[in-house]
Amino acid sequence: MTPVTQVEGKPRASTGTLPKKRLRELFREMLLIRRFEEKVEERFRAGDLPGFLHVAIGQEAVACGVCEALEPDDVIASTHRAHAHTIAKGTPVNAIMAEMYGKKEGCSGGYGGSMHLYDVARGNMGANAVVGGGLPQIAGAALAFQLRKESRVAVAFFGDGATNTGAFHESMNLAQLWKLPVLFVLENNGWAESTPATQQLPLAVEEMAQRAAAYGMTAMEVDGQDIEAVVEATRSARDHAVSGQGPVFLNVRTYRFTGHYVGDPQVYRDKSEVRQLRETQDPIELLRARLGMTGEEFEKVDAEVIAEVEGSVEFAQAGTDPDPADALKWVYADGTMEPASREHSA
Amino acid sequence: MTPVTQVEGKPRASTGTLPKKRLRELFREMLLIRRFEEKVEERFRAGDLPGFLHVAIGQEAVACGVCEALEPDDVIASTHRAHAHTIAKGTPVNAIMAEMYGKKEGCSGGYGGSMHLYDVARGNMGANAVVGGGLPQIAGAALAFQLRKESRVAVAFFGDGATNTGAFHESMNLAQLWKLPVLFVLENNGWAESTPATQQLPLAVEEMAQRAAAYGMTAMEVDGQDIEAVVEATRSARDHAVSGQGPVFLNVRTYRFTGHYVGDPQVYRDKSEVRQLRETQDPIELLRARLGMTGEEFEKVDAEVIAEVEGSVEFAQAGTDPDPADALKWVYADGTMEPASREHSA
Amino acid sequence: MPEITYREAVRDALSQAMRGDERIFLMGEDIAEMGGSMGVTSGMVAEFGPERIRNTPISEIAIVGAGIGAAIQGMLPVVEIMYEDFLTISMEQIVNQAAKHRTMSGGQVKVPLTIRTQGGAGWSPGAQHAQQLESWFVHVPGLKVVFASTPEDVRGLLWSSIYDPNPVIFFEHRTLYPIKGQVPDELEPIPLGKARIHREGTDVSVIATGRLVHEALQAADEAEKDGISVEVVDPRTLSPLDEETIVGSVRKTTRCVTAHEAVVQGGFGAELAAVIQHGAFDYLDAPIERVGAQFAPLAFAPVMEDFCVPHAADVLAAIRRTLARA
Amino acid sequence: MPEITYREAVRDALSQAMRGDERIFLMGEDIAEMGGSMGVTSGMVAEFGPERIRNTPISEIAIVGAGIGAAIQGMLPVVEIMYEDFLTISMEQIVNQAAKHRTMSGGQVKVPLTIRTQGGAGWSPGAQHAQQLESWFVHVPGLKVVFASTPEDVRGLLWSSIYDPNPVIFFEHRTLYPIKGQVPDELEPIPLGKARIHREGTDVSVIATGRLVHEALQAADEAEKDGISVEVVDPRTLSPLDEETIVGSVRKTTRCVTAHEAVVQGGFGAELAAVIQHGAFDYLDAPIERVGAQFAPLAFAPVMEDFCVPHAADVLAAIRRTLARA
Ligand SMILES: Cc1ncc(C[n+]2csc(CCOP(=O)(O)OP(=O)(O)O)c2C)c(N)n1
Ligand SMILES: Cc1ncc(C[n+]2csc(CCOP(=O)(O)OP(=O)(O)O)c2C)c(N)n1
Ligand SMILES: [Mg+2]
Ligand SMILES: [Mg+2]
Repeated sequence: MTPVTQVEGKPRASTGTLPKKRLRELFREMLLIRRFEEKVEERFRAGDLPGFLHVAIGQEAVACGVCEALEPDDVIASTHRAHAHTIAKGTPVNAIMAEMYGKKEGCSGGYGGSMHLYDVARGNMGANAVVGGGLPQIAGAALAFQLRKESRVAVAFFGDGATNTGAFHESMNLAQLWKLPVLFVLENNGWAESTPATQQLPLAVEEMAQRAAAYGMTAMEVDGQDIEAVVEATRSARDHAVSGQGPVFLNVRTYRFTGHYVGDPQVYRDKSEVRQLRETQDPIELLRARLGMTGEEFEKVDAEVIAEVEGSVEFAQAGTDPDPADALKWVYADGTMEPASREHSA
Repeated sequence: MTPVTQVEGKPRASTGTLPKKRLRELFREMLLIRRFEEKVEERFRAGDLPGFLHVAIGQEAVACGVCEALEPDDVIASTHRAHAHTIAKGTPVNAIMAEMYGKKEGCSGGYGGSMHLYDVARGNMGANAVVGGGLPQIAGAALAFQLRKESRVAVAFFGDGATNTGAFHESMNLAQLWKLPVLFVLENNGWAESTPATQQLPLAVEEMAQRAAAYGMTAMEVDGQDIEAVVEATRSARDHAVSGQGPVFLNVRTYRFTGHYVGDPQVYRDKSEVRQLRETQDPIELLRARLGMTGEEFEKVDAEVIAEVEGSVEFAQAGTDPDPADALKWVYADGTMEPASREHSA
Repeated sequence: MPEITYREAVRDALSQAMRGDERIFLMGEDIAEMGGSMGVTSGMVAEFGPERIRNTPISEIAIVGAGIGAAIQGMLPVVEIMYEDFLTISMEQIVNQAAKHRTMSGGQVKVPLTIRTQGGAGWSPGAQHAQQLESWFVHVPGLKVVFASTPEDVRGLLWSSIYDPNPVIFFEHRTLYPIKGQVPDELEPIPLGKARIHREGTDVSVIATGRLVHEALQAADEAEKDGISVEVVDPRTLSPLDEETIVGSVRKTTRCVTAHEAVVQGGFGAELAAVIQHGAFDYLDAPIERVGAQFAPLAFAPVMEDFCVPHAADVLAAIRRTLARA
Repeated sequence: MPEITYREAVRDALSQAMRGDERIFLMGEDIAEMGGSMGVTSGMVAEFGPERIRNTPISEIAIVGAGIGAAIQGMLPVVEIMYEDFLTISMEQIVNQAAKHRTMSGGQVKVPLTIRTQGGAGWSPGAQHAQQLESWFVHVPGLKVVFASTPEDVRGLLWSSIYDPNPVIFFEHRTLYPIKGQVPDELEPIPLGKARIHREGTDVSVIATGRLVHEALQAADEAEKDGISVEVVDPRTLSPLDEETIVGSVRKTTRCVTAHEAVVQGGFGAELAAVIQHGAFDYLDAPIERVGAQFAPLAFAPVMEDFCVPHAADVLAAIRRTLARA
C-alpha cells in the first residue's frame, strides 16, 4: 500500500491498491467521459442536440470509481447528470451519442434523451429526470436480489439536492430496515442547480454523512476527486452490503466544474470559484499527476478518446430517425408474465 | 427543585418545577381525557358513533405536558389519535363529543369526526388522518410566525410510524434549514398499527433521537409518562425555538395501552404486554402517586370528570344534525383576500 | 360453484398465484399478522412467511418504488396501498416511473407491478379516507386500471393483473369486501380490457363501476317495475377501455347513464360520456346523464355523507331523466 | 396598451401584488438568484430580498405543505413547482390537505395558497418534464384550477388567484413564456370562472386551453380561407368552469372541438365533452371531437414528440371532421 497521497495540501485518502495498468485504463475512461461531455456541450451549443443536458465535468472519478468496484451483475440507477455513470457502467459512447441525437441506435432507442439513458443489459436501470426518483426503485431491485439470494448490489447515484426529497428518506429507511444490498452514492457537489448547500441543506457539506445516522446506516466519507479512494470505498461498501450487513451510504465529496445545465450562465456563483476548482480539484489532472504521465503519453490517450468521441458523433449523425408513429410502440408490453407451464387454458 | 423521582424502578426525569396546584389541575385534565376516551370506546362499541376512532390511552401526559408549556397563541397539528391533543389545547369536551356524534355543535361542525378535530381559535390547526400530513403545514405556520416576527411556536404531534414518511423528512429538513420555530413532538409508542418498531424502524425505539441528526437538529429525550418531564422539556424546547435557534425534536417515549383503533383485537401483541404497561407505566397513576392523592381525593376528581364526560354525551346527543345539503357549504370560500383599500375597481 | 366473499376472492387470487410462483410477493402496511386493514391478507403470513408477506413502514413512496424496482428485476410484486387516498403520496413513482419506464427505455424494461388499493365511502370515514381517484390513472399512458365489483371478477381480474407485464392499478371498494358471490370452482383469469354486461336491457344503458354496479342493478330492478328495461355494463378495466361493448350497448339502447362513486366533475364518467357521445352520436336519444358524488370533500356526519354519495335512487332518477327526453 | 411577454406578465403580477402586500411571498426551487428555471422571477430577489423570494430545497411535499400552513396562518404564499410533473410529489398535500381543510374544519379555515407551475412539450424534454396534468385537479373539490394562455390573461388571472381565498393551481405553459401580447396599462384582475371568447364564429366552437388556444386560432385562420367560421373559446379557469359561455357557444355553432395538449383519454376535454353534450344536446349536429396528445409517455426524439403532441393541423382536421357530418 502506498501512503496517503497529498495533493494541493488536501489529504487524499486512497491507498493505491489498483494496479497501474488498471489505473491507466480508468484514466482513459475518465478522459473519454470528459471529452464526450465537452463534445456534447459543443454540439448542444451548435444547435445539434434537442432537449437539455447536464454534464458531470469534474465528477468523473465518482462514476468511474464506483463502477470499477462493481460486478457486472450489479445494477445502478442514475440521475439527470447521467453520461458519466452510463459510460462507466459500460455503455459505448456511440449508443449514448446516438441517444442524444434521438436516433434509433441510441441506448434508449431515441425515446429517452440525455436524462433517460438506459442500458438494462449492462445493469443500468435508467437515468431519472426526477430528482430522487430512482432511489426507491434501487431499494426494490436490491430486494429482488435479497429474496432470490443473489450476490448482487444495487447502486443509487444522487446529488446533495436529492437528499432533501421524501423519496431519499423513505428509500434509505427501507433499505436499512430490511438490510438491503444497496449502495447510496451521494455525489456531494454542494449545489442543487443555482442553490448552494447553505440554502438547501441544514448540514454543512462535510457533515452530510449524518444523513445516514437517522437510519443507523453505515456511512463512509469519500474523496470523490481521487478515483482510487472511490474504488476502495466502494469495494468495502459492496462487501458490507452483499454480505448481508445492510446498505452503505457513501458521502462522496465532489465538484461541479460547469453550470447546472449546458448553457447555464451561472449568475449565482463567482467565475473564480470555478477557475480555482478546475485548477486544484480536477480528478483527471490529479490522476495524471499520480500516474506521472508524460505530455506525450497524455496526448496519445487524449487523441484516442477524442477520436472515439468524434466517431460517436459521426455514428449518431448517420443514425436512423425513428418513425413518428414509433412513439406509440412501447406504451404497453404484450403477453403475460405467466410461466408457460402455468398458463390457464381459459 | 425536587430530586429526580424514581417510580417502579424506572428513573423519572422531571425535576418538579410545577406548583402542586397546577399539577393537580393537570392531573384532572389527564383523567378527563382518560374518562373521555373510555366513554368514546364505550359509545363506539354501542354503535352510537360513526366512523372509526383511535384513543390515546396511556399517552395523556404527552398531550397535557406539551400543551401546558405552550402559550395560547402557539399552534398545534394533531394526528389520527387526536382527542388528547385537542382537549389539552383547550377545546371543551362537549364540542369534541358533539363532533364524534356528527353534530353541528361539534368542534368541526360535524364535518370532521374523530380524525379531523379542529379548533383554530384555540390554535388547533387540525388533526390529520394522513400520517405525516400535518408536519409540512406546521413548518409553514412557523414560517408565517417567523416572517411576521411573532413570538409563537408551531407544534407537530406525530408517531414513530410517521417518521418513516417523506413528509416528515422534508418538514424536519426545511424547519432546520430555515430555523423555524417548530417543536417536533414524537409520540414514540413503538407501534404503527399492528407493526412493531422492529418491523418498521431501522433504529431502536430508544435511538429515535438520531432521526434529528440528519438535519443537525437539537433533540431531547423525554419520558412521556412523566408529565412534569414533558412540561420541562417542552418549555426549554420552546425557549430554544422562539429565540431563533431553530426547531427542536422531542423524542417522547410513551405507550399505547389499547389497540390501534377501537375494536382492534390486537392479534399482533401479547395481552400480558398491555397488562404490564398498564400496571407500570400509567401516567395518571404515576402522577397520582407523586401527588400523594388519597383515595377520597381521587374519587372526587374522578366523579367530576366523569360527570363532565357524561354531560358531553348528553350535550352531543341533544345536538343538531346538519342538513344533508350542508355538505356543500364550505367547499369554497367566497370573496377575496384583497385588503379593502387595495381592491381593484375593475 | 362455490360462494365466497369479495374479500376471500382477493385472498384466493393472491394465495393461488403465490403458491405456484416464487416471483410473487406482497408488500404493504400491516398486511402480515393483522392481515391488512381490511383483513384481505389475513392468514397469509402463516402460509407464506414474512419474507413474502412483508409489513412495511409508512412509506408509500418506497412501497410503490420498491415494487417497481423489484418488478424490473424479474419479480411480480403485489403492493398494497392501504387507502387509495394515500396513492396521492405515491403518484410520482406511479406516474413518472412505473408508467413511463418502458417507453423511456425504448422497450428495454417491463414493469409487471400490481398496486392493490381500496377506498370508498359509506362508513363515515371523513374526507381523507374515502376518495375514489380512479379517473386520474385513466389519464396516464402506460398504466392499466382495473376496478372490480364482484367476487368472481375481482378474483379473475387480480390474477390477470398480477401476470400482466404492465403496471396495473387495482381498485377494490371497501364496502364490497363482505358481499358474496358465486365463483367458478377453478380460478378463471379474466382478461383485462373486457367489459361485463351484468344485465341485458333495451331502453337505457347504465355504465357503472365499483359499488355503483350494485346500485345500478338495484335501480334496474326498480325500473323494471315500471316497465323500463335497463342494461347494466361494468367496464371492469377502465384503461384500456372496452369501447366496443360499451358503445355497442348504447347504440342498442340509445340512452345512457354513467355511474361511479367518485365526484362527477373530471370523473371517469366524463371519459365514458366523451367516448359514447362520439361513438354513438347518431343513436343517442337523450344526453348522457352522469351519476357520481357531489362536488365536495366528504363530510363526516352520516346525513351529509349520505347526501354526497350516490345511491340506487340517484341512478334511477338519472334513468328517468334520460327517458323523459323525447 | 404596452406589449409584454407572458413571462413578464407573470412577473408583473407577482411584483405588483408583492409591492403592496406584505402577506405575499414566494417559495420555490432556484427562484432567487436564478430567477426560476424559466426566468419568471428574474430580478425579484433584488427587489424583495431573500426572505420573500425564498429558494427552497428539492422538497415538493414541504414546499406545498409549508405554503398551506402559512396560508392558514394569514399569509398569501405563492409557491412554485418547477415542472408540473413534480406536482405528482405534492399530490397528498394538495388534494388531501389544501383542498379539504376548509370543509373538514366546518369552515374554520381558509387556504389562500397559489401554486404556480408550468409544463408542456415542444422542446424535447422527454417523458418526465412535459406532462399536462390539469385534468386531475379539476376532479378535486376545494381546488380552483387556472390555465392562462396570453400575457393579459396570465397577469389578470394570477392576481385574482393570489387573492382568491381558496387554493388555486395555476398552470403556465412553457412554450408561451416568450409570446408577446398587449396588456392594459393598469393591471386589471380577471375574475376566476370566466371564459374568454377569443374569436367569434358561427360554424364550429373550439374550446381550447393553454398552448392549444394559439393552435386553435391558427387553425381558425386556416379554416376561414375555406369559408369556415370558427369560434375559439378559452375557459381560462378550468374549475369552476364557465359552463354558460361554453355551452352557449356550442348551442350557437352546433359543432364542437375540444383541444388541449394533454393526452386525450381522461383529459379535460372529456369533462368539456360531457358537459357540452349534456347542455347542448339538442343543438349538436356532430359528435364533439377531442384533440390532444397521443396516448403515450412523451418520447424524446423530435420526430416522435412532434407526432404525439397536437398542433394547429390537428385542430383543423378535427374541425373538418365535425363539419363533414350532415
Ligand atoms: C423532484 C424534482 N424537483 C426538481 C427538479 C429540477 N432539478 C433538476 S436537477 C436539480 C438539482 C439537483 O441537485 P443535486 O441532487 O445536488 O444534483 P446535481 O445537479 O448537483 O448533480 C433540480 C432542482 C427535478 N428534476 N426533480
Ligand atoms: C400516509 C398514511 N399511511 C397509512 C395510514 C394508515 N395508518 C393510520 S395510523 C397508522 C399508524 C401510525 O403510527 P404512528 O405514526 O406511530 O402513530 P400511532 O398510531 O402509534 O399513534 C397507519 C399506518 C395513514 N393514515 N396515512
Ligand atoms: Mg448537487
Ligand atoms: Mg406509534
